[in-house]
Amino acid sequence: MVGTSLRGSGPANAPIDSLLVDSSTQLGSVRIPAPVFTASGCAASGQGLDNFFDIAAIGGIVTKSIMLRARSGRATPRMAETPSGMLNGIGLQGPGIDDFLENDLAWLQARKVRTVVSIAGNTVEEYGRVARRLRELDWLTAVEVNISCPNVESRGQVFACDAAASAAAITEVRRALTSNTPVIAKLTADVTDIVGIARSVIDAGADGVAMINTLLAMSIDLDQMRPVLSGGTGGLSGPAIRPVAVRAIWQVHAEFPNLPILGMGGVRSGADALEMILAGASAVSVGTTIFNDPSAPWRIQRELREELGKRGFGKLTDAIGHAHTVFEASK
Amino acid sequence: MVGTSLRGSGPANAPIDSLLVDSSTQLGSVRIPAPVFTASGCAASGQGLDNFFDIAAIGGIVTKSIMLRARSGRATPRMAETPSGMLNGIGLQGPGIDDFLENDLAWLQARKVRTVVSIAGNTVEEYGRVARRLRELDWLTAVEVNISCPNVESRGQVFACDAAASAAAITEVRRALTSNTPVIAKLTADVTDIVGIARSVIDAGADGVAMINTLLAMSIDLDQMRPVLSGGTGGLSGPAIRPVAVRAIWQVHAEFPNLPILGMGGVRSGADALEMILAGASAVSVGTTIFNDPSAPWRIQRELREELGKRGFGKLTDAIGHAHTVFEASK
Amino acid sequence: MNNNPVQTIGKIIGVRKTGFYSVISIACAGIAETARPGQFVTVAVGGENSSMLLRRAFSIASVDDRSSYGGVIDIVVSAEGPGTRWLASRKRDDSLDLVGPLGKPYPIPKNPVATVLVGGGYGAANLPWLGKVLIQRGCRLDSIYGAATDLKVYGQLEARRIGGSLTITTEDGSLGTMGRVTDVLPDVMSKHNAAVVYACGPMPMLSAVAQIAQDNGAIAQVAVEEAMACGIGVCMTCVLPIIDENGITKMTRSCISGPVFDAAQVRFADINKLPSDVYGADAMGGH
Amino acid sequence: MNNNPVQTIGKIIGVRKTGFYSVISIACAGIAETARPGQFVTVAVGGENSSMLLRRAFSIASVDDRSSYGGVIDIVVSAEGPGTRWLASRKRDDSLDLVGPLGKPYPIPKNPVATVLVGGGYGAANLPWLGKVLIQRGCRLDSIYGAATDLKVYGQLEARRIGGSLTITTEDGSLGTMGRVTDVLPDVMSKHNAAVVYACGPMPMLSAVAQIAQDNGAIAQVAVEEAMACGIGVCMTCVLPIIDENGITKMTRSCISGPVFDAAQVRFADINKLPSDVYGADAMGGH
Ligand SMILES: Cc1cc2nc3c(=O)[nH]c(=O)nc-3n(C[C@H](O)[C@H](O)[C@H](O)COP(=O)(O)OP(=O)(O)OC[C@H]3O[C@@H](n4cnc5c(N)ncnc54)[C@H](O)[C@@H]3O)c2cc1C
Ligand SMILES: Cc1cc2nc3c(=O)[nH]c(=O)nc-3n(C[C@H](O)[C@H](O)[C@H](O)COP(=O)(O)OP(=O)(O)OC[C@H]3O[C@@H](n4cnc5c(N)ncnc54)[C@H](O)[C@@H]3O)c2cc1C
Ligand SMILES: Cc1cc2nc3c(=O)[nH]c(=O)nc-3n(C[C@H](O)[C@H](O)[C@H](O)COP(=O)(O)O)c2cc1C
Ligand SMILES: Cc1cc2nc3c(=O)[nH]c(=O)nc-3n(C[C@H](O)[C@H](O)[C@H](O)COP(=O)(O)O)c2cc1C
Ligand code: FES
Ligand code: FES
Repeated sequence: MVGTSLRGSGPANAPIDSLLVDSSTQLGSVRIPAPVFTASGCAASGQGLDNFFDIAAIGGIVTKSIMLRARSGRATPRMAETPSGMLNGIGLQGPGIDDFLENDLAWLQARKVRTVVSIAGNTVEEYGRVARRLRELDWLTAVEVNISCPNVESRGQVFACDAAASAAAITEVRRALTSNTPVIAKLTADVTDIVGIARSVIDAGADGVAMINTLLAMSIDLDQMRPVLSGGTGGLSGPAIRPVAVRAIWQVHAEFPNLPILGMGGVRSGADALEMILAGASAVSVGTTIFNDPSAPWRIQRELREELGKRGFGKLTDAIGHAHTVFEASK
Repeated sequence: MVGTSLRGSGPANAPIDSLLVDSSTQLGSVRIPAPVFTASGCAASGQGLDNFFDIAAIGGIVTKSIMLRARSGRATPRMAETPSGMLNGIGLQGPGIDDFLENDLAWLQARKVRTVVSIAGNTVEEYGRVARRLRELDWLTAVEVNISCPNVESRGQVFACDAAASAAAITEVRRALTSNTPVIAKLTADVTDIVGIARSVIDAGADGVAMINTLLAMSIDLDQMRPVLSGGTGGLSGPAIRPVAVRAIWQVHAEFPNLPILGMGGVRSGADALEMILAGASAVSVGTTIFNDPSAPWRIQRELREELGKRGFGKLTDAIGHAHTVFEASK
Repeated sequence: MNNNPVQTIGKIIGVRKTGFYSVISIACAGIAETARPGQFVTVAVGGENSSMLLRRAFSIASVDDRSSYGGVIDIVVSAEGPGTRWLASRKRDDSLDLVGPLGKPYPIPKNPVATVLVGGGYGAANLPWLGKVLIQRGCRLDSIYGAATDLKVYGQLEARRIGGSLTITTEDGSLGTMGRVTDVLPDVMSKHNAAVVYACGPMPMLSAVAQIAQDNGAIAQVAVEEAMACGIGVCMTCVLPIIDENGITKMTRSCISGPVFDAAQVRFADINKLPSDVYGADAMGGH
Repeated sequence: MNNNPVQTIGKIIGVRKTGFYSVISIACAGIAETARPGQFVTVAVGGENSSMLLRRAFSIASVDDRSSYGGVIDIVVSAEGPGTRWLASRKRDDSLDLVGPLGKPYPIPKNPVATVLVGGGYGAANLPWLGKVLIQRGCRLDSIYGAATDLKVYGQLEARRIGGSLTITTEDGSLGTMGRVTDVLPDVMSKHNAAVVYACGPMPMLSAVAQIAQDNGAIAQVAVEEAMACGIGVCMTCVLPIIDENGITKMTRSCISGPVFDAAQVRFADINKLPSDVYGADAMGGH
């Protein structure tokens, strides 16, 4: 195994005061002053977190995936705790795009919060229709496309599980938006070949990818002797899945070293965030950890700067994918 | 949500003394007196555990996957701890089938331990060659086929990730063994459609399936700034992945209700074992938990009997897949 | 948000057993000062390397904002599962990571009307404090606390300290009247013509209380207990079908719009269901 | 297995700090009675709902099988990561889930030869006990314990109690000779013509000790420390390239064939590598 000596070839070795670390990052052409986002569905539209830290001071809020129409979401129970993780089956409860624009998005704009709007659809066309409602909003940081939705035109097969369907949704969204708005495709690791899915969305015009979404999973209520979640299966998130997320980021970065990756899945500390950045992420999103610690995005952002500084990284961007360099050199 | 009242339609409601619970099970045509096995690779060939409990008193030992030739395994480090899980990259270290027959298997037979031999191969032909060496051993409980191996004839694509390759390996093994020896195909959840893979191995002659194998994952060493495991990626196991395993068992049982399923992935207690049985497993294997608690297979077997008794199940086999019945009735 | 919750590291200044429950007193700046009856806190459980990620919710049973420790709150913990067992085994001087005060408090009547408090098990935890406030407002107070068995009845002592009548029920008859709180509720209500019933306890109890209150022309304010992942309104796990002012039923977050609801707004029969007339249910075809 | 380990719930009867380390004394039936120097125990960490699944390994520092508590063992814990920090914060009367004794002990010379003990940091934990056994066998004993700095030198007191000479080294010169244990080893060895060197500490130290022993025609017995998932020979994570009696290098489990090895068998330069001449390396093309 390779010792730290190899680091001489990378960034400087000497520790740097964390206050001097430049932790701004790039998502494609867009410069982001801070590297930690909230994960979609884990911060609603940010209001609930503003009590705990200044939500304008993190990378940004990624809003809960919004669809064309208002959705009630699923019946309860909607969640279960699992070892170092949780399972959810919310069913994309939300007010629909119009109400969202009028209320949530207006609030975020007024509050001057960097905002990534996550959108979803039941059909390719619906992705396009939702995206078009965002076309004029040039203040948005990006649009994240949640393609982990059942495609009603394809017997409920999840878009993100099929390269062609993923590409179709992204093409439609890309077309609906101006080129000023970066499009980030959100991938699931519930596939045989995540690199193949990444390739298809890049070809379709995605400016970056976000990963990973929750893993399809289930818990059974041993008293009721039926699945805990009303819908049966749900999505597994939290630190339990972090090693799967790191692997997915690693594989996609290995294939597409210049692709901006928004890494997520179980980030709980600055060290976890650094792990994803070394694997190839340009920024990270924090989801489930918020439920454990509502101040987490802010705390993790501070810890990440410290972790970078300790390792002599003066700039976050120097650390992106750095583990690949070290690993290659050790072969 | 459905209350316990619905259970009236299933087994008796009144609790039963755990000593009176019949926890024998069936793996296809084979009756197994006890329902808990060790998971392949987590008990070597059983010797190390015999200090902690009577290894002849559990369902059986599933031996570490054996290949044709002796294998050194990978360089170290070979493991990392992760939240409620661990990552391993052993690389199927083993003595090769001949040495294994002469030493490990002879010991197991002399010790009168129910034994499932796990086999692996680099090519379809190699699966057949290893299986043929087991053909005369009619005392074996079953042969488990670890198809989570890179297929050297298909650019290293893992057999279990491809329906046709999986089927080819199982066909070869089925042909190599007599019909007295059940063939269990071990599936991975690292696929888009595990039901499709299950179908292909059933069609190829598998008598049952074991699932799930570890999830492909990675941890990064933040001091060395490279993957912890010498091989980069490795396999994630332990309670962290249990919800994924339960989901996989659920899906496959829903499609093939009569298919014997050996459930595994993070089983740590009798309650966890029951969860898999309610989802559709006929028996369970305990892997990573052994490292935490070497007496676990024995303990879990006892706890499972208690959990069954508490819920009024006089026979384990009545509980197999029971959560499907309750769930359907609630719709 | 209807208030400004804080996240803070509290210090346990005392743990005492009362029957089946553990009452934990926690010095925690910023919570006791603004909390009102009906609000709750969430607590991180299991320590630094816990496999349990989700915070556990507990009613604020009482506050003391003039203690020598600074603000102090009491919570009443029923050790049922791994998280509550961990909490119940904490000791004096241990630290706890708290968020609160959360949720909407019980509304207090403007006029001094007759009120009844109904508590099931540890649901009674937040009622004595509420009772104190009601009495300060000049309300007539009758309390009914019940449980399956005597050890699970909370609040006897606390209720007596506050005043008003107290009726205890246990299902096994081991203490007070044998039966359920709802068996005695109609009589207690009619005796002083109660205008408001406040209830906290299991959902079936709340549902029955709601019905009785309605039958008696009274208002019921119920504090519900839904599984909550975040407690701060960001996750959407804790919803209930609640009828809004326009008569539309919405899946409403009980952590920020509750936990206290006017019982008339709660569709008890439809909890854990998705009736087709719920706002947005028609869009749920896909998933 | 070369012995019969047991799994048992031990009870902590004392925790004491010594410099950077915590010495934990544990009453645990079935381990103290059969353990010998060089063997180790594994401990489950983090309690009932821990996210840490893997047991942590610790040398048995000493045993007392005639204490009033029944068998007692001492372990010396260096709090480095989450598991060891948890352990170091345990208190008297806490329980610990233990497995042991595990591994092969240090081989004891049949004849009373001159021996040297070399310990790096907490690696010195198991050496005083070994020294006691060697002195009982009539061996000449010289001990060298070192660390980066004074607080990390373990065993000063214990070594003095046992007898023989003691040399301390610290890299920063804060205690004893400034430098490393291997700086003073050649002199110590030659003074009494040492026949066997026993060493425990970081791998680079063991490698250097092995070289010095070889240069001086002595045998070195080294206790290695590889990351172990199971500690009982069932998982294959803890392997080292070890040369067997036929000159063939095999990936050998350090938990059951070690942790003590004859240093001449250990291919130090090839640790964390897979040299092509290792038995079975040729079959590793696939994966
Ligand atoms: C607003 C509110 C106030 C509460 N007040 C009190 C109180 O004063 N005293 C008290 O003892 N308990 C109270 N509870 C219930 C308490 O939060 C649960 O008993 C506790 O979360 C169970 O955790 P566990 O680890 O013991 O059980 P587990 O079953 O292991 O919990 C697993 C998951 O399910 C959730 N969960 C399980 N049971 C409940 C439940 N009954 N209600 C809500 N979530 C649950 C947990 O929060 C956790 O996320 C309150 C709950 C809510 C929502
Ligand atoms: C045979 C043997 C004897 C040991 N004797 C002692 C002793 O007497 N005193 C003492 O303080 N320590 C001893 N150690 C090292 C001790 O086991 C590790 O320091 C400890 O496992 C680290 O756990 P952690 O949770 O603090 O660190 P983490 O880094 O969180 O551990 C994560 C994982 O890596 C493994 N690991 C990390 N560091 C080491 C290490 N240095 N050696 C082996 N595994 C490691 C852990 O076991 C765990 O599985 C011994 C190790 C072995 C193998
Ligand atoms: C309660 C909950 C709701 C979620 N809702 C969404 C969503 O609406 N859209 C989306 O793309 N991902 C959603 N996710 C997935 C997260 O954004 C994230 O990808 C995943 O949880 C992994 O990150 P984490 O482990 O940090 O939570 C949700 C996750 C949780 C736990
Ligand atoms: C150290 C280790 C080695 C393993 N080796 C094998 C193997 O040789 N063959 C195999 O089919 N599965 C192997 N597995 C996978 C397990 O058999 C099991 O499928 C997986 O670990 C999930 O179960 P668990 O969470 O109970 O460990 C191994 C797992 C571990 C942790
Ligand atoms: S608990 Fe998260 S929204 Fe209510
Ligand atoms: S630690 Fe498992 S074989 Fe050595």
